Amino acid sequence: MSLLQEEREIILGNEYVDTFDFAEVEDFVKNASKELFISHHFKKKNKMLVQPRGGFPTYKKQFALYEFFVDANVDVLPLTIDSNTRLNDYGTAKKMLRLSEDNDVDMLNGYPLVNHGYRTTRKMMTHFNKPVSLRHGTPDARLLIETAIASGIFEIEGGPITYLLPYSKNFPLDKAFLYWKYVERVCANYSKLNEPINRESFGPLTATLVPPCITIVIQLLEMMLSLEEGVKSFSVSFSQSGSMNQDIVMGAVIRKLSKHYAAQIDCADAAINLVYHQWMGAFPTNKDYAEQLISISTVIASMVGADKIITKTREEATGIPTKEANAKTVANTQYSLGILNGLPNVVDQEEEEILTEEVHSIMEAVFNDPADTLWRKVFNSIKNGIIDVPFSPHIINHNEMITIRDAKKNIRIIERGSVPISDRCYAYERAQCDLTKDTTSIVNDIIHDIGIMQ
Amino acid sequence: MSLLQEEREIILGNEYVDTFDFAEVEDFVKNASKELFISHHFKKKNKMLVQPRGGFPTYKKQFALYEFFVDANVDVLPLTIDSNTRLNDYGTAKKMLRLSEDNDVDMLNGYPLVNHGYRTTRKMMTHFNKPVSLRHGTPDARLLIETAIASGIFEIEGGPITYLLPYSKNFPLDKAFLYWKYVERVCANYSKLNEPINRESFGPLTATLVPPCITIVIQLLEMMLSLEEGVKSFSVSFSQSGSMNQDIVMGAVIRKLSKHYAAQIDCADAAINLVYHQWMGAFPTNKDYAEQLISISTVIASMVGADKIITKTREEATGIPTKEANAKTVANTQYSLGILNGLPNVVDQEEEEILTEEVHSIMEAVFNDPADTLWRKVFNSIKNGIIDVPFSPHIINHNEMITIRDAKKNIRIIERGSVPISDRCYAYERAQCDLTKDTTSIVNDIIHDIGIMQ
Amino acid sequence: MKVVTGVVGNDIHVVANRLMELSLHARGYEVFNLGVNTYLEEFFDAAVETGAEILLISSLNGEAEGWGREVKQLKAKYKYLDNLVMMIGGNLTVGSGHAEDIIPKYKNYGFDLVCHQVDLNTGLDLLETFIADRKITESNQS
Amino acid sequence: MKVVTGVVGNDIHVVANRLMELSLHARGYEVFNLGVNTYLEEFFDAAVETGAEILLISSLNGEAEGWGREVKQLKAKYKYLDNLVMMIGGNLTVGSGHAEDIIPKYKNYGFDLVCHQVDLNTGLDLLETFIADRKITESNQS
Ligand code: B12
Ligand code: B12
Repeated sequence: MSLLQEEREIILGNEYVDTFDFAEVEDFVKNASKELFISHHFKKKNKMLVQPRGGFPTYKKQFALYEFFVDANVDVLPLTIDSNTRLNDYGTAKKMLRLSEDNDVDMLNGYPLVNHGYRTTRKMMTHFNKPVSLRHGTPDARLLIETAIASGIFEIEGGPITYLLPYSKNFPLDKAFLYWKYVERVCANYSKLNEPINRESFGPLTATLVPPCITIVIQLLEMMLSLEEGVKSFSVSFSQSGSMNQDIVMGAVIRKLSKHYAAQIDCADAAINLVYHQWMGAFPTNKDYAEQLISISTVIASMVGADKIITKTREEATGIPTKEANAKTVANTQYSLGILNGLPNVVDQEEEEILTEEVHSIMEAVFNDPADTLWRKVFNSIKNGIIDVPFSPHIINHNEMITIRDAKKNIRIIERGSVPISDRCYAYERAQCDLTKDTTSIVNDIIHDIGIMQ
Repeated sequence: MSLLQEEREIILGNEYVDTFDFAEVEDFVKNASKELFISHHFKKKNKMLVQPRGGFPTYKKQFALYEFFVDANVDVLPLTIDSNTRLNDYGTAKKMLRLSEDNDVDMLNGYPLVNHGYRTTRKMMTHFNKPVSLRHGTPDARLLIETAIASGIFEIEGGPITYLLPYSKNFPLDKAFLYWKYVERVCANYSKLNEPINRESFGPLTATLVPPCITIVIQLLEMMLSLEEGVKSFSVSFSQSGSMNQDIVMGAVIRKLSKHYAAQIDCADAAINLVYHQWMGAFPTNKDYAEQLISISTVIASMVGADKIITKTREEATGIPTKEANAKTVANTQYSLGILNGLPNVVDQEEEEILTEEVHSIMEAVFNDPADTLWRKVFNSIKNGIIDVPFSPHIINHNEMITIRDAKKNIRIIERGSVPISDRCYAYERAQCDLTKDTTSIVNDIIHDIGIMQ
Repeated sequence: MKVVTGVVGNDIHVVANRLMELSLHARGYEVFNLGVNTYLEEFFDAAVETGAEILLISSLNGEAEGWGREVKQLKAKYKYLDNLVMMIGGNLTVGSGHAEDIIPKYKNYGFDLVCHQVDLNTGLDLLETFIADRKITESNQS
Repeated sequence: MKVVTGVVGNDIHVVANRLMELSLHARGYEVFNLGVNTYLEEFFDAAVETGAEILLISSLNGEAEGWGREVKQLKAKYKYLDNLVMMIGGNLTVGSGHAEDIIPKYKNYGFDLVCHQVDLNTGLDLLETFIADRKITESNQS
């Protein structure tokens, strides 16, 4: 038995798992309907796929949510996991699930997948026969992903960096890399049986003034760590930045460079998709304005030429959205995509060139780290600030880089910290901003820029 | 006394006018607040001006509508005139106004300006102290415009072609030219006293599959007819076509050519503004979808770089909008304009070149007409089909031109009728479409294309 | 079958009218389209002149409510129109109204079929069912 | 004046917390920011260690409702905290709630000032008024 299989058996021997039948699951995946695989839809569809967000504790409520989404003509269903499960606290999740079922009130902020188990969950997934995307935020997602795939969920979001730096203060980063290595391998193995399992990185990060070069570097690195393990279908992603042009440039560069770096590790055969998140930062509390913001996100996603869009709702600023509000966004987004025609092809060569150079510089610095494996190089690069994510709450993050918006609302780097972008690029970034202002006004600008869509 | 002044005195001696005090009106215009002049706002503003549509019969209701608009942060107030006044039937308008006032029910589909009179209406206009735009659709607007300017309304929409071909079946076109000549002269004369009165042409026409070259030619001709008479501030306009790229191209070409043709008649000193109408064709009955359409219009207006946008409401398909719905669009549009940043500069040289050539060809044919004055040349050109407006209900219109949408939803000419576009341009237009289909499918395509936003 | 159609009153919304002509042709009717801006007399005159069995009126800008009141009185002046099928469609009120209120009102004005904000083809399907039903009733009665 | 601040529980929404630090500094406070992911004990420990007069807690992801219940009991274990001004703000419930329901609940948990979905600066203005009022009351009583 392989080492991986030994580890799998330990993981799946968990007391909260009701005997995991490896052979049966393999068989299920082998014969599963192609419709369940988002990788299959990416191949054959000629329109942007629309995916909302959403997870409720009970089977019944999740089922009802899916019915709403299907009525709204959804392309990809979401399964958002509750925060206890994310922290591997299946005991609390079990207790809260029971309370939710008995009292018809939501005691969890998502679907406790491990407690429901794959035998139950699979019924829902095969019933709707649509691709499902797993949204969690878990550093140790080993058991969760095994359960997801056994349930018929063939897209897994996340990664060791993107699910850690924005979501955690103390979880050890090196452990996260190892746990995700397991996930990649499991996905890679199952991918051999039918259509590939799709992995997706979480590009929005903290959704707050993250400069394009940092987003792209992290997308590329998580892609490489995944393809290295044999994954054959991967989605890079990012969220609306606040400047239409910056989004278009980011889309062009990430599309080009993901092909480039995939080829560099001999993985040019993998399918790389581009996912765009509607505005992920602070939302306006006025719900009508929130809808404007959401429609504009859709227009930009079309200009970017994304393969999938992940939606928000008019209730984002207030709290967890109702299923009605959630489904409404899906229907609206589909309608908008239908009437968005004659989109111009926009190319901004100067911006593309600067951004490409920045990404290459950082990637090179990562590769030049003396460690033996890619994940260790990346770990060291985060630790020593070569990669620095603004507004990350994690203790390992440097927080030395400072970004503000220029007059056109592009995110620009005004303090590079230890991030090794060239002097030329650094000068270009700073030249776009008015730095003659005093510190107080710059701080006020930053405060304003955070809430740019309010 | 000049001939014009003689004519004015006859017009204003109308039994429905309560003694028109020429000297007092002149004095009022001379000393009027700059804020009332949209031409002044065009000069100083650095954002797109937002203007809704709307008119109610009674003073009270119109006042209440304006209060809503001001709360929603409007830039330009509309005054839409009822259809009796448009047909110069002031008697019926008077009766219906009395009924509306007495029974608190709307018996008119707009504000009967002549019956209210300038002394009353001016109170409202100076109270709000915002620029007001007169929207009517009247072929003989002489009395209406005199009353409007005396009331403090310093933007006048319309023109002999754009307020006739889409709005009338039988009204004589030659008379319309002469009545509008009067309007232009009155506007020109008042323009000497303070900031200029702004004239605006109605570019949407029938809002149904009108090809860009026809729209632009008509805009340019109405502009020239106006500038010829001494008008110093003019707005050309067009409405969302259904293809983002076609709108951007149209904006670029109309901006360039309006300067060109203004200079050709030695009127380069006049200010030319660009106005964009949110989708003017058939609206979706689903009000949420209508809102998506409206937001997308706003994005496109920003890409086009319009100086003013005229809005629609979520209730367009159902009937005349409530003041709440109307104000909501204004607030939403203002919010959207605020968050639309980093807009790319799009240039499509090939399309611009084709469209420019088409416009020049038609303009040249108009100028080559042997008649002695521009208005007679234009009259003849409409009569003999050199200018042909699809879906015009007017008997003089040729209705020989046939347009459909190509795969990107650009409006293309597949039958040019007597419109003298060159063989090269005609071939280009047709080459974008699939004309191998049988007639039934092409007719079905046209039916579908009319309701493209549904 | 012969059909007279057009848009009533001062209404100049011509698009549906153009489609109407196409659809009626496609369904095999002989069409006399009077276009937009057509007054009631003109409709009835045309029905008499052509010997049409069906009169299809459109109204989009809300005017029909005003004209509707005069239908019965005017039609009574004509001979030979007793069997004319009378149908109206479009936006049948100013502002937004409800079909429940609008349909009885127009039936009272003398219309056999009333389609407020109903799609053209749905409306024409209704018309065909109506005509088929009437034929059966007539043959039963004879 | 000394202020201890941070985000309670497993909540990692850090943006408001960074702004909080800036705003408090700008208003002249001496700030001890514990950052996100801070448990109740850590807050009270810090208040004791620093001798802070004010404790400002943020919660964004809805967790506060769970933690709030333990505040009174826990605080009772500490000496010297009787005069500590206790304030909480952010999103104080899971899903969307109404301030009328939320404020009394949190007052009951032992908070002097409760700001559900209230802007930072508005909240800090309230705090200053509260402190000024308390000073007047105290000097009147002495
Ligand atoms: C395009 C348009 C215009 C163009 C018209 C160009 C032209 N000459 O045709 C312009 C800009 C010139 C215009 C002018 C005006 N318009 Co207009 N216009 C529209 C708009 C946006 C689309 C109409 C259209 O072409 N639809 C496409 C066709 C295919 O659909 P349709 O007309 O709805 O017809 C369908 C059905 O009704 C049905 N149908 C129609 N007839 C019949 C008959 C039968 C028997 C059956 C079964 C079915 C049927 O079949 C069609 C296909 O399904 C509508 C709003 C909307 N619907 O989105 C307003 C609208 C019709 N207009 C309106 C108004 C008020 C006007 C104006 C009076 C004033 C103004 N605000 O400018 C002037 C009219 C002047 C006049 N004398 O009539 C109002 C009417 C309000 C009401 N009924 O309460 C509307 C609803 C807009 C609004 N919300 O205010 N308009
Ligand atoms: C950005 C964001 C994220 C980023 C956070 C990055 C980071 N590390 O900071 C990411 C994407 C990682 C994220 C993750 C999650 N998020 Co989040 N997130 C947001 C979002 C969009 C903006 C938050 C923000 O930065 N606002 C900007 C700051 C400046 O504003 P603020 O935080 O609202 O604070 C203002 C006021 O509240 C006030 N204030 C704050 N504290 C205090 C204290 C006092 C004393 C006073 C007076 C005032 C005050 O001052 C600030 C300025 O006015 C909000 C929704 C929104 N508001 O638009 C959701 C939101 C807060 N998140 C939510 C949730 C549920 C989560 C997740 C649990 C699950 C998920 N769906 O992914 C995880 C959280 C994991 C965890 N353990 O907490 C929910 C909370 C729901 C609820 N309360 O019912 C929200 C409301 C979204 C939603 N509608 O579902 N999120």
